[in-house]
Amino acid sequence: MRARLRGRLGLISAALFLVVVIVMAIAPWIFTPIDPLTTDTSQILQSPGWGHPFGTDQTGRDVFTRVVYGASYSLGVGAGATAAALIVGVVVGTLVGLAPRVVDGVAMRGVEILLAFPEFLIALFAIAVLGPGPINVAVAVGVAALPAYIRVARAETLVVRRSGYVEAAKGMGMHPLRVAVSHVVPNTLRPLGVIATIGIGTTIVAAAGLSFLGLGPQDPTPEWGLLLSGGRNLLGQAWWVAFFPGAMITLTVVSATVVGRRLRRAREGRRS
Amino acid sequence: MFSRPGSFRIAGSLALVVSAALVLAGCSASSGAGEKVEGGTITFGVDVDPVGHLDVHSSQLDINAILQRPVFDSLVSQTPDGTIVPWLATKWQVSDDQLQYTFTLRDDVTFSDGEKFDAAAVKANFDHLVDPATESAQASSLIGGAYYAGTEVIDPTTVRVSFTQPYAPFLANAASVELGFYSPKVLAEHANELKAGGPGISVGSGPFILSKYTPGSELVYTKNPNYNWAPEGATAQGPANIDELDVKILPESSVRTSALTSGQVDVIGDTAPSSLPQIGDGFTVTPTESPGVPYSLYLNVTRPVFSDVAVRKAFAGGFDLDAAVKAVFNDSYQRAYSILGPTTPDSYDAALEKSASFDADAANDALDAAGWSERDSDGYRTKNGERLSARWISYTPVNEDNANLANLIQDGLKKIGFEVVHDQLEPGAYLDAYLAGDYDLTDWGFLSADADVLRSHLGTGGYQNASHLSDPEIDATLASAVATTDTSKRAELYTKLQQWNAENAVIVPLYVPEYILASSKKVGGIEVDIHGWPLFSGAYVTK
Amino acid sequence: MIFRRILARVAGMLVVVWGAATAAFLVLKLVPGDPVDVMLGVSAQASPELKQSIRAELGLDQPLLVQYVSYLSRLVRGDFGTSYQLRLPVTDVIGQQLGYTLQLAAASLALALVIALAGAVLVHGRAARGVFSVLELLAISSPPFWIGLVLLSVFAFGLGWFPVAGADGIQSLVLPAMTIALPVAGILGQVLRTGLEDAEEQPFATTARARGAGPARLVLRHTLRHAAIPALTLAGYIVGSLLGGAVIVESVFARPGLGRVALAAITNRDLPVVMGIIVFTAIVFVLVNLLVDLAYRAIDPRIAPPTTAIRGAR
Amino acid sequence: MTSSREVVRVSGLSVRFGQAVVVDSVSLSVSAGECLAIVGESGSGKTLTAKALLGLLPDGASVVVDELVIDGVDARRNSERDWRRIRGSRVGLVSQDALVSLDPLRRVGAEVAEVLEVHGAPGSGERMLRAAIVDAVTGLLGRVAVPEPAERARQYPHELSGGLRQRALIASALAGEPGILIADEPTTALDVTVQAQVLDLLSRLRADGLGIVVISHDLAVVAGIADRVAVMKDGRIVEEGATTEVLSNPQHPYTRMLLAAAPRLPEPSFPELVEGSVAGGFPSTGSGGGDGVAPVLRATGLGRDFRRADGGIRSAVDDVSFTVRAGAAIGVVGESGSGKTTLARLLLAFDEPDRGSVALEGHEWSGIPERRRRSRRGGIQYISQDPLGSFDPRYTVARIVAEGLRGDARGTSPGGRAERIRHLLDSVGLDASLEGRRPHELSGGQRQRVAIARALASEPRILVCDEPVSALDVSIQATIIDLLAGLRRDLGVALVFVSHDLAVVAQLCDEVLVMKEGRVVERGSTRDVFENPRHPFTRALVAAVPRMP
Repeated sequence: MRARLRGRLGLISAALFLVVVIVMAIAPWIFTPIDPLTTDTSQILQSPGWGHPFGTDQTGRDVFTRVVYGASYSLGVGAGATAAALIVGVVVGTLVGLAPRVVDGVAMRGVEILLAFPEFLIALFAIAVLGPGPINVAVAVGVAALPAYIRVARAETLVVRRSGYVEAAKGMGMHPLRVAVSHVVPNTLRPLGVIATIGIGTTIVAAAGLSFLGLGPQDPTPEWGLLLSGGRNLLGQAWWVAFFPGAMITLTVVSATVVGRRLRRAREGRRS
Repeated sequence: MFSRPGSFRIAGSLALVVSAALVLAGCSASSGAGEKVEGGTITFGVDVDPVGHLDVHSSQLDINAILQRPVFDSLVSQTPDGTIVPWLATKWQVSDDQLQYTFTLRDDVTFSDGEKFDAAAVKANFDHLVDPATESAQASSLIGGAYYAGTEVIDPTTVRVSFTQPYAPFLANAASVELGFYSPKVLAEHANELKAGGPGISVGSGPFILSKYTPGSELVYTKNPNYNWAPEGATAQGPANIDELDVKILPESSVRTSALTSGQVDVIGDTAPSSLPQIGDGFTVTPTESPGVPYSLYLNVTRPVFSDVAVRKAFAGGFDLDAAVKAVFNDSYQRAYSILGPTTPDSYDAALEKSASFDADAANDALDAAGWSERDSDGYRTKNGERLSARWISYTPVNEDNANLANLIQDGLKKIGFEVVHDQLEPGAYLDAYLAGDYDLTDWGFLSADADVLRSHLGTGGYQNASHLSDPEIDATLASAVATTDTSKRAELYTKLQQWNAENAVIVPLYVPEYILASSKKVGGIEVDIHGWPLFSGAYVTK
Repeated sequence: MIFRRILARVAGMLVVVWGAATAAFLVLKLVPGDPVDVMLGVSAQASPELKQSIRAELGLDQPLLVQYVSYLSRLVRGDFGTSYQLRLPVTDVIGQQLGYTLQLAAASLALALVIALAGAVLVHGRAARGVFSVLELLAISSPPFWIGLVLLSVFAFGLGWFPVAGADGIQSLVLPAMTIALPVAGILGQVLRTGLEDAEEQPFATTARARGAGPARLVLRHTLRHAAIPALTLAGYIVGSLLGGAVIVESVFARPGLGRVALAAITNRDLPVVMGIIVFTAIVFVLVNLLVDLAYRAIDPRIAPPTTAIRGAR
Repeated sequence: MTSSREVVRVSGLSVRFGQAVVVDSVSLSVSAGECLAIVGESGSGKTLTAKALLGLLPDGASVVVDELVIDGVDARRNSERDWRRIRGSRVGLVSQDALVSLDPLRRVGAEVAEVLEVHGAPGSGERMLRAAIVDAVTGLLGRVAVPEPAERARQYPHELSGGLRQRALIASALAGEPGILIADEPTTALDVTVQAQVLDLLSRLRADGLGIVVISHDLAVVAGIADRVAVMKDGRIVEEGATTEVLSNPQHPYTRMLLAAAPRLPEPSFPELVEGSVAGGFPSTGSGGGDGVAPVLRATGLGRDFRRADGGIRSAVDDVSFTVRAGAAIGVVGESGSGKTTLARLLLAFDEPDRGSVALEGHEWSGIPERRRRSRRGGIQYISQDPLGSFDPRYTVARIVAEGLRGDARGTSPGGRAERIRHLLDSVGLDASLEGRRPHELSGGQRQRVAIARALASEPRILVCDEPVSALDVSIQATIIDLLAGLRRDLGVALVFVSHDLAVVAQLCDEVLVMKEGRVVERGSTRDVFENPRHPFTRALVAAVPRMP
């Protein structure tokens, strides 16, 4: 009973945190009256305190404000790239899953070749082709996530296609198109939606990683990976400049993972 | 070259003429606290891996100049006060028309692979560095670029270098490592491998021999036991004292700092000003102001926004540079007032100091007067519905201190209603924008030991003339300065140029970068040259 | 029969490598900008004639198909071309740095395995497992560069136990390896633990306990092998983490290695090196998948499971 | 029986999870050489009772017991360590399905040897040498009649047949020479002929002096082996006594209900033997509606081949012909792998035959494009063993049933549709209140009823049922069979009923096809075939069916 409450508590706080981050991304000004670019030479490297809950950076900018404003890019890339990868993945994966065996075989070889590479390296290679930049980072992490979605979408399509209920629908004389629309696609989307919730976290980390390496947005854009990178040379004297953006990424990803897992468990519980 | 926080020398790579004089036997950067020991090893932490840029004749990297100095000797040497002293050349003679330099060479010098140093070796090296196949930009411009006519062997110990026009910086440039000498055997046998470099390829006649190179990690130098041809007057004569010099590549400034404080390395270069408080008292810190053009903003006078001198001056005085420099550099670097650094030999105009100050009211008034009197919804000034906005392009990666400074400048100008859009472009995109002139301002600092550096920055068509200035009077002044070796005459001409810029605000100097060397008290005898770069031939470790 | 299977397997591996090489070739041909400009650096004001001669030398003036064929034939001979930036054969560039990255990867893998196994096998009880799973979640969710910076500031800057950078000896390996190992250990630990728990609920575990087998015997002789099967499917993901992590960790800890080479090659558009690394990675993954398959066969006598490793399981 | 030593004595055993009492004051005793059967349906607490005898209750279970003596050891205050000493050496466990009860990743020999490695030599407890263990394992496998025991010991469980696996599992339980063997549904996963052999083995072991506790849901299975039977319901033993007594004269109403629900097979007689197959002919199978009724379904020379892993061809269905007339019920029986399910799929045109053809309602049904079948599919419907899998997990009961409605019915007004759905649910005995539930919220019996309602929605002429009741408890099973029989009677729906369970077929069908390796080896009226089986395989099959006295 207690364990259940504790699990619930974790889930609730994770969901709440996600909501807060989403609001930050949409309306950062609710959280802070300050402009994220405003410098103040009299307030350099202030440690966290009343005026500046997360302290200030080398040009006296409020770290809290910058972290808040950073949510929009990180979350935007996370959600945007994941959504794009999801949509393309579902379309391609479902088509491949429904296609004749030859097409399926060839397509999956291709996807497997892509899957042979670590996601982060694919993103890096994509940057090598596209060149650095904030938009390109989003494209790169989306491309990197794509093969996994195609694969899962195809696998789910195959599972659903061979499932008892699709056979039952067929046995009732239902048209294949209607079977696809009313059974295959919705049931394929469900697990993918769950995976995507967790995938947002992966994408945020990957995008932040690229920014950290200097391949994404440039200073003074507030972006978590970049903020973190900006603080790396200050570790000895001003830990807060790097710490809070990093903590923010971690918490966001943890929250997305917790919520995603909970959704997955709900789904799997239903299945068995 | 793109590595130093203080001097962002993007355009150095675009150089036609750059002077970088080096100095041996400069000021001592360290004095050991204990008893001097024979032999031993000194470890030196640097910021950049010169991988792929190890050819002294073609490399444009500062780090290469620092790391190859122990291996390569030059004809002459320059002391920190600018005096040229004999090195591999015992004496030299300049013809009256100043078009021919005749050097008399030492006859006891050998390269570390046993080859003899002689006039043929000088010719082979100079021929190599101007050979288009070498793809040299830096060294070929140091030797005079288009002014260079050729080198001829008179006899084994006499060599003559000729020019098409008088070229005053040549002697100073001849002291640079870029005009140092490879063993002729290497040039003959390994010409294609010089850039990759390494033991057996980076072979010179210097006090140290490169014995191991692990890209990304370290370079190891062992002492040259036969070395006996140090520059005249140098404190360290004969072979080096230490047996080995280990160079560790540590790109993060915080990492370098704590590597020093934790004893992992003995000396670090390019120390970040912000980390000085961390280093503390137990260490020797040697900052050296860099000669050449300070870190500056170059306003493009061909663009509408900066074609008006009043706007330029309002721009220059519209933000609190003193506070910004202080905030970013923690009192380490000084704010710049002139387009030449105070340590640039025979040229600096100290009268300009404290001449300019931040005055928001004056800037506002000037902009109002210039017609930029309306404000838009974002608070920026407008004229005829056009926002007062300037596009600032920077070459990436932008080092952190400069990025912070840029933020402060942007934010300061925003307060007087002047928008600055800072586009940080990757090299290819930057170059496209730069060559197309599609920008209002850009930034860099330009390290040079000769004031002739201004010729490429202000002269019509100069490759570093980011301001697109074209003024016959300025061109004439620059031309007469490069054609004379009379130091007082040169100083007078360069002072005129510095004052002209102060009046016209074509270049907005921001701060004077420094090369900060920090070393442990366990080592001593390290000297620095005019750039502040360390020289290890006299260095020692203590008990 | 077996011979045919091996042949088919080798052919499959070659197809993957060929596919990666082809994809790399095609995609990098799309890279904007003239490779010769990249090669000379933005600085060089090379004459058009010089550029043309370099282009001819590199075969860049040939039709795409000719370039592709010669690229493949060179690959087959083990010639990956010459780095634009480093002026070294790509094989040398990779060869020089491979040792460092292998060292790092091996140390990370060992650490991750030890942590994951310890967490999965030794941590008992609901509360302890709960705490451990939260730690795992944190480790998985934290960006590796942040973990690296936190470890750096605590153990190197703060406590001074480990050097802050470099690649000298075991000491300098601890923090970088830990940075990569933590997230990997988190995922591996979760999969192992779930695998162990699932296996413990299987009838055969009950049977084994009914024979009087104690917990240690149960884990070592029975459930661990079962848990190893899902863990093996992570192999691809783990190797990915090791390589991807190397890019970031080598940058944070100023270590030499393939990750640094990759990053430099990408930022400098050093195409031969990028292609070399892509092909190299493909070879690594093909080999890893082969090893995983062999391991499957060694662990599970039943029908061989799918041949490709799954990743991104979180 | 009373003279023998008691090997298990339990009294007042209660097991609870939190507030829920799952085993309630159970007392039982078993002597050496005696077999006690604990019989009950799922959830009766029989398995937990068995596990309590091994100290293997799951986490969270709290146990209260007055007396717990296992093979002479008082186990009431046993720690986990104490239990470990007893398990394997004094009490052995045989559970259902050796494929998963033996560690699939270890060799059979290693599994059998484990007890010896843990406890040492039986009796002395001395550490055994490798060679001695190998010998002992071979001996044990031989004792449970595993042929070529030394070779089998080196194989993996999946490489053995189901019967051999179960024997190996028994051998592993016997290795420590325990006084008592707990057999939890030891034959449930086995084909009926193999089941008979395993039961035989257990009787032999009992005769050798082993005390055995058999847990089963099937009264018939335990009838032949158990000396005494304890019937459990809701955690309590509701009736206990000598097997013959309980079966012939049940006292408790629940026992009576169980006995009534269990389908029975008539006692066969074995007259003259007829060699060879009777397949291929086209005997009249018309019945029920008489000879004048047109066939609903006709299968002619059906064959379907699959490629084996080694590249060879296996005929899953070979030369099968039969006719189903309106309202008839045909059973298809056989052991696993006999081709029953493949046949069902061919009839449903989920799969195309390689040879032969199927005709539905007089028109060709196989070998035509799916789109030509689509509109006719409502005429033939399918009930599977796994109804849950046949439901879209997102759908409610009402929506699932609505999906089965024919096009014309779908087109009617929403009210009419709802009325029709309610009617359908009613006809399968489901309350309308279940309409809004989703499949996972239903019980097994309810799910099967929903599946039937959906099948009926298109007013089919014939239902193909593939093991529709195998996964259900016997009481539920009986109600579903009753339902199907009623539908056949009331609606005139023909049935093709595929099952491994001869008794169920005997109860429901009037004709039967016996399949073996894809071929029909015997056919005829159910009574004829089961009472006078002629083919040796049918005889073995019929003989192996456990019977109640």
